[in-house]
Amino acid sequence: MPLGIDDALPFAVVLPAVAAVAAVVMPHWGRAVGLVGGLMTAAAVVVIAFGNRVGGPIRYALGGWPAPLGIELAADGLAVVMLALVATVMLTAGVYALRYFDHDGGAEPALFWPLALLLWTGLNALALSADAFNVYVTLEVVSLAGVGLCALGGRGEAIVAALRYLLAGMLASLLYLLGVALLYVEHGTLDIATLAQVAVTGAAGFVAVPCILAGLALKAALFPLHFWLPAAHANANAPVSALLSALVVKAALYLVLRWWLAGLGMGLGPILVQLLGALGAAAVLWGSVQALVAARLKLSVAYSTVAQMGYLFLLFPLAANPTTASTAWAGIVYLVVAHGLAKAALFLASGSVLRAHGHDRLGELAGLLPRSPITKFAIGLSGVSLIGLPFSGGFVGKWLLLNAAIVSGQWWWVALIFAGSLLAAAYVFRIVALLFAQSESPIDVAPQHSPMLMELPALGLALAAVGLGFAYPALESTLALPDMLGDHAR
Amino acid sequence: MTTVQWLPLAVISASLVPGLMNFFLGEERHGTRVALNIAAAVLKLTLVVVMLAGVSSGEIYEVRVRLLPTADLVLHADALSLLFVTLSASLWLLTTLYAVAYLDGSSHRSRFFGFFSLCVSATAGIALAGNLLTLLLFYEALTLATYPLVVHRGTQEALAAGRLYLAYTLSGGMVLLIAVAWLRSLVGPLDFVPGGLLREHYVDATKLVVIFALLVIGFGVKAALVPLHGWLPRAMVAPAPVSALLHAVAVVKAGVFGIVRVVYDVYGIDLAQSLGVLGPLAVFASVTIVWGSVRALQQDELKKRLAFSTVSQVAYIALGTAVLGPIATIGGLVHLVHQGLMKITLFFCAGNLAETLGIHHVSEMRGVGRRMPLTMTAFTVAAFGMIGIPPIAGFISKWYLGLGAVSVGAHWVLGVLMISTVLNAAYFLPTVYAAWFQEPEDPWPRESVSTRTIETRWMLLLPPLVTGAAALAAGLLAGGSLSPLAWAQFIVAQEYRP
Amino acid sequence: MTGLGYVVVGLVLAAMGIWGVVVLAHPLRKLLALNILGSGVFLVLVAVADRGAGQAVDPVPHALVLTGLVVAVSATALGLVLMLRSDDDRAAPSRDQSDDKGVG
Amino acid sequence: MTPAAPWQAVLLIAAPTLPLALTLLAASRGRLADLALRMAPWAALPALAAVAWADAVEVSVTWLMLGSHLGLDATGRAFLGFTAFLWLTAGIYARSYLTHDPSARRFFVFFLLSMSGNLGLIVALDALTFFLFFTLMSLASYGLVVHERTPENLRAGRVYIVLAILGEVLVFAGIVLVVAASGYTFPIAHREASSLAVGLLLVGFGIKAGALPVHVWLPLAHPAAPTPASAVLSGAMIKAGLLGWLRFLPLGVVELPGWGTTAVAVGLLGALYGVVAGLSQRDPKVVLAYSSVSQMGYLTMAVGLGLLAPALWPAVLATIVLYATHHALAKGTLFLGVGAAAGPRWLVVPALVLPALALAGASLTSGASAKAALKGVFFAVSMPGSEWLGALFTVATFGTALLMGRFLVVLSVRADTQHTIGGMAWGAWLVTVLAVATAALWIPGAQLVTAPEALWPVLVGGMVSLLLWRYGPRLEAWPRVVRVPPGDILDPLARWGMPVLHKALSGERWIERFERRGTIAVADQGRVLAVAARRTERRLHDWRLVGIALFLTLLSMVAVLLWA
Amino acid sequence: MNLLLGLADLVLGASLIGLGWSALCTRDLFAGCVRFIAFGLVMALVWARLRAPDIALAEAAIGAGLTGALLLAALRGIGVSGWARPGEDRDATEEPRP
Repeated sequence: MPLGIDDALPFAVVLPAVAAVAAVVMPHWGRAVGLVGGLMTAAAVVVIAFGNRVGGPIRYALGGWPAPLGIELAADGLAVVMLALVATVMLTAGVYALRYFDHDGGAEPALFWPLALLLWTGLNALALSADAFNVYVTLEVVSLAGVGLCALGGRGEAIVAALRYLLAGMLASLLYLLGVALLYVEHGTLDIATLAQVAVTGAAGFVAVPCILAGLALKAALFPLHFWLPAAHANANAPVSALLSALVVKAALYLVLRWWLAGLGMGLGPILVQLLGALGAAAVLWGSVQALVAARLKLSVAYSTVAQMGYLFLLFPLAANPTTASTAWAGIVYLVVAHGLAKAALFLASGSVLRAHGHDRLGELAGLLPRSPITKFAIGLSGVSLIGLPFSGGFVGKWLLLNAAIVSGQWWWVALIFAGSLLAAAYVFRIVALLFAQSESPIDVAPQHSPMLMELPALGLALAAVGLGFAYPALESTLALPDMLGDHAR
Repeated sequence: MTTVQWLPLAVISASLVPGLMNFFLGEERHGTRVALNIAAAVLKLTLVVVMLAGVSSGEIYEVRVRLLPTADLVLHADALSLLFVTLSASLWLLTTLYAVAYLDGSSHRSRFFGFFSLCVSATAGIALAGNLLTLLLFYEALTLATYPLVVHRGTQEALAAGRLYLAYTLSGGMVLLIAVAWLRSLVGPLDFVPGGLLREHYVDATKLVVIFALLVIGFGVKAALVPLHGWLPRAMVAPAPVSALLHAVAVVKAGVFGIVRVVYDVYGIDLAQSLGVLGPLAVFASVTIVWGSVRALQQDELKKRLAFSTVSQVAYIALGTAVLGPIATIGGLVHLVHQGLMKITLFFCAGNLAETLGIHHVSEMRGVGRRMPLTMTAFTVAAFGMIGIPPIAGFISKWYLGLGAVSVGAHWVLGVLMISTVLNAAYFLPTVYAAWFQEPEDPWPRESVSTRTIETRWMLLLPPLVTGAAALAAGLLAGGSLSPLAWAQFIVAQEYRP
Repeated sequence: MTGLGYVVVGLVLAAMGIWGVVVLAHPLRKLLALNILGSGVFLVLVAVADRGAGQAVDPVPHALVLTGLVVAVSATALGLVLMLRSDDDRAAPSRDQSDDKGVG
Repeated sequence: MTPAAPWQAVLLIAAPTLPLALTLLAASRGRLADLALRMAPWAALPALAAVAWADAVEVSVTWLMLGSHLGLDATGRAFLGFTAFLWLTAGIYARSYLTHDPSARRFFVFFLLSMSGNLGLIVALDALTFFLFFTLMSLASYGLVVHERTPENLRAGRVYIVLAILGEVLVFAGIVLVVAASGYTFPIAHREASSLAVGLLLVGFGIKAGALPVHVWLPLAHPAAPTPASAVLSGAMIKAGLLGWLRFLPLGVVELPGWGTTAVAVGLLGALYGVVAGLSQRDPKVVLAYSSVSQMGYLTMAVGLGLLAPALWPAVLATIVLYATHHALAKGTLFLGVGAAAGPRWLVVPALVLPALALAGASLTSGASAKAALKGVFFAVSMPGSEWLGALFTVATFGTALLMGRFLVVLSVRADTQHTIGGMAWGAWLVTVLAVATAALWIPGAQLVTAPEALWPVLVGGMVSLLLWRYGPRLEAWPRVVRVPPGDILDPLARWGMPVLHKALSGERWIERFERRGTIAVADQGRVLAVAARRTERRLHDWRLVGIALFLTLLSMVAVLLWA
Repeated sequence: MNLLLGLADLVLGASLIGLGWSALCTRDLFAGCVRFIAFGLVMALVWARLRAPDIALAEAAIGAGLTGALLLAALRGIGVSGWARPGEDRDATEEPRP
């Protein structure tokens, strides 16, 4: 049987898994296995993206069993966007990690590649699954791989943070599972597309839907349930922080999008969508304030993730209005990608700073940031995208959300975007100002020079985040709402 | 007529590409950098001149790129664009020369010239923007490109000024963004149309008034309209070429250029008048004119005095825009160029005083005319121009403003001009007096350049002399066909075409 | 009827688990609580699968719970490892006070 | 007017531009500057030539400013005549007067600039060129006023520049209104000159013309300048204000009784007040300056008359031109004479009696002719109080004679002895004396007046002066009788006004204090808030709080769902 | 029969809740772990009662057995001295000392 484009779907899941196992088995070949496996996975993603572009949503039944019993994989526009984001960040962070762990004589933790590949497996599987329970399993795989990476080679704080991350993650998963179980009690199915339509019609739905939403909110670190995120992201190794902030939290959000897209959003009613939006707003404001007062660079960046995740919950109020649904939708997806790229870039660049100085206390970094313009540009450009200034992907996302808010007459969200952008500018420029500050100590502590392989990935991601600002026409068809509904909303 | 696409892009790239190249040029490659920047500036000026000739003969230059849903990135060269882009391109060349000499031997020059060029690119983008969204995009880009210049010195003071600058300009930018998004949601694409794009649409008047207010606030921040001007005097910590650029060419001009665009090409004069928004704008501008002058009078620090003077002078342009009728409009538009020439001269001269003799305060300027006669001659010409003394450029602006206001019955504007002239004289004449009529007392605060032949380095001296002469010529030869005034009349003839 | 009873028990266990995770301080207890929460959820699923005497058992929840058990034990194991590692770390106070604990 | 022939055009253009070009040369260094200085005294020659040969012609330069038009009409020709003459003699005089002055070059820079402005504004036919040269003259003559840099000079300069700028502003606004009403700058037309415009112009040019009460700079500034500069300031430049009125006011076009009456009243007041204030002065140049205030009062009255009675304007204009020419010559000669008195006083003081008589209006002099003409036009119109006019004129003539007597007395007691002048200067001065002596014969429109009423008040005034000098209180005691400080109302104004102004301008202090305090407060507040934010965030990291949050979130969602 | 089964269900349910509660709430961690193992065994019975023998086996092996073993091993690892203060509650975002 000749291989079709749809056969690429299982490959996208299986290849990283195989590579992960191989990396465990052959610890000395970890890098090679990781890179080769990564490249092959990326190739599969490219094929899927191509197929989606040419022929629309792709479906693949694992082992030949159709949906209700067997496991079905499907790649619609949203999935492709997610796969592409994951592949980009994974590969870049991987390249970065080549030098990150060893350039000052240290050794790469043996489990880095296996766990990263496992994470990739989980993320790809998550992106391609349409079944409420499979999604739970992939969510757990992602969580566990994430926790493992977080604890990797780290000392005290990182372990403590990882433990809390694990506990919170499990609690979230189980809450989600509880919701799914309750829905199953009522409706007897696990298909998201079906469940989302009927979720809030049955009695159990009144408890199940909040459980699902709360579980996902906890996983996505929505204020006030963000307590586990800053420490975990700030204390992990830089490439891991990038993966966690750019991808892992997005996994939960991806599920939110899936449920919403399948029709859950429409059933929630006007008050609940505003309530979720309000939590998002609180996250934007509080996360930004914390990023602004944080004493450490990576902590500030981590809080920025809390803030940026808040924007994504504006999906509920903004997309609930049919006239603005597609605009808001495109805006949210755009923000997901733009934030993923920019945040990964910022964490990678922070890692270079931290490596060069041995610490990342903002108060002591004035004028001592790396000499090379590459990292400076990476910090600056990713900051621009995070604030949402033109020309950058963040701007496009924000512009779309703003338009949705204005057209649907929800002026309070306009005010939020206004305040959020300014707060973002405040915390970003707090960091950027360090690039221009004069060294306070007369003795110029010559910082170690970061290797090119650490600087270029950061710059590459930052450039991608900015370049995304010009990519809207190219991505428009992929982001369009009807296409996204593709397979899952049968 | 054919539509030429490459030229607007080339004009922007002529500074953008060398700007980016600067960053990756080693700090020590001084000669290469100087050659690169000067060559780029000359190239850009050449391109602009080509475009100038083309536009005056009816050629159309336009590029359209899709960027967002129902919002294109449009670069379009019309007469108004050319007014601004010519100013920025020619002053960029001079400022580059000046900056080369001014920053001689200091650190971070690659960064400086890089952002300097980016700043000019953003300005060109603003000038050539063919719709409101494009204008907004480059407007924000300008904020980003100028921030590093403001904080260039990296001191605590500079960083604080940078923070303040960002706080103001980014807030303004967000206000603008909201206004643009709102307007777009009401009427669709926002391509500039002479006479106003809103002419074709029927929109609730209240909404239009609110949007107008938002737009003016957004642009008013950079234009430093009182009370949105707080950042400008503080931004004076930047090196002199930056101040020169900020005040004369890039930032404040971008703001006021935006206001001009909004009034003429978005709302249109008729609509703006019927909405009753021009009166408040004129009052806004007038308050700024007077307040800026009063504050300038109170400053002893030369650059701060000049900064507040900018606050006041730039509002003339807004005033000319807000006062109805073609004559006042000519006055406002031509002041865009005139103020640029005069203010850049003043900042060059202030920079020369600081760089050569360490003079930073008006009280230290005693007798400096004898030590640096050429610099102070240029300074005097520019200062007199600012006051509005004929035949220097500033007089022509004031003349048209006053005449335009009176011819539409707005006599009070004449009063504002009178008060402002008196105040201008009150804060400029003492500097001129001190320089020429007082005896030098002590040795200069810090005399660092000592040349036998001329008073300071020639690359510091030449730019102010050229701009000073240009300011004089722009007024003296205003009746000529190549003067800024003639161009402003050309623009106005298009805007007021029935 | 049996099923419904066990659903209730499952919910009570789940509630207890959530309560435990939140309120109990010791990480080990939190892990226990999470396991109890998981058991509660599984119980709900399996209780529904048992559609009463004479009717066929729904195989889907059984498959799910089996997977869930494996996931739960992996997570617990990871949690315990982390707990032990962080305890080691606490036992060495010098590391705690070292300047570079933000690193990595 | 007809377009000019090429050589006429050259003369017209050269009149203002030759001094300007010489200025640029003089400002340079080296031999060129020396050359320029040597040529400076003769810079007014093209203007004189233009008077002779460029009558009633016009040159247009469209690219200059907003289109420039130069030309000579009848009025302009007369003004250019006496102005160029005075500048020429003053220039020659100055060359010798400043021989030993190290900063002579600087003096000539400003001298030439002022000359360019003064000549240019006369040949300017359009509004903007007039304003351009008017401004040039106003600002450049500041350099003449403060030339000697003594504290008094500098104070005079300050007062001068403040009022000059004020004048500029008012004139600018007035011109804008005039041009806006007519729609073009050339020719200057008065179709519907508004009352506002007239008011602005009256005050604005009035400052230059030394009209009450904005004359205060004049008694300070005219004497402060070096003598040749005083001569042109008081003789020629003061007439620029007058010419401004003639050019821009709707004279002979519109009847403006309000402004007309005001101008007549102010002029009359000025004519009398100048005498009173001048009598108490101890400096000959200050006496002359007040005399100028007084004489310009007459001219102000005439302009007022023009506003009152448009029909009468041609006659009034002729009178004004005559009077202005006469005054320019006489006052210039008197001022130059102050410098000459440093030499043989026995010769100079008697020679000065001639212009003094002319100024007072004694028979056979140009003054008598001018005053007669003035009286003539005033009697031609009937207005309230015109029956008093004859008497008033007599009193004023008497006063002028008294003032001139006072001048001669003061001069013979305390002349300027610092500067001695050389042969060229003597020659120039003698030419002026001659010109004044014969003025009644050659000034166009002047007649030889022999009426006794033109003589006796002058004689009485002269006698009184002589008696006072011989038998009255000593010179130094005079001010105790009538004490008017130079600049009269300025002193109290400054004493009360300046502190208020300073207080107003020292606003900087509180604004900046406010800003600084604000910044500190914000920073403090920010730090407090940051600490609070971090503390709150740490609390949020407590599992129990998270539990409550989770519970509340769940509960609220359930509640909302149930409620909906 | 039904009554007996119902009684059994009641006992099983009650003991699940009781064991779970006491596993969480005993002061002694070791006792808590032991009770959790017991909880797992009861759970296995419940699975069996609910006609899910496969899960029952898995629960007995993994839930009670493996987890229990891991817990007890971990308890030994902590020793008696550890966890005087609950370490997980340490907030890893706190500022490091300068």
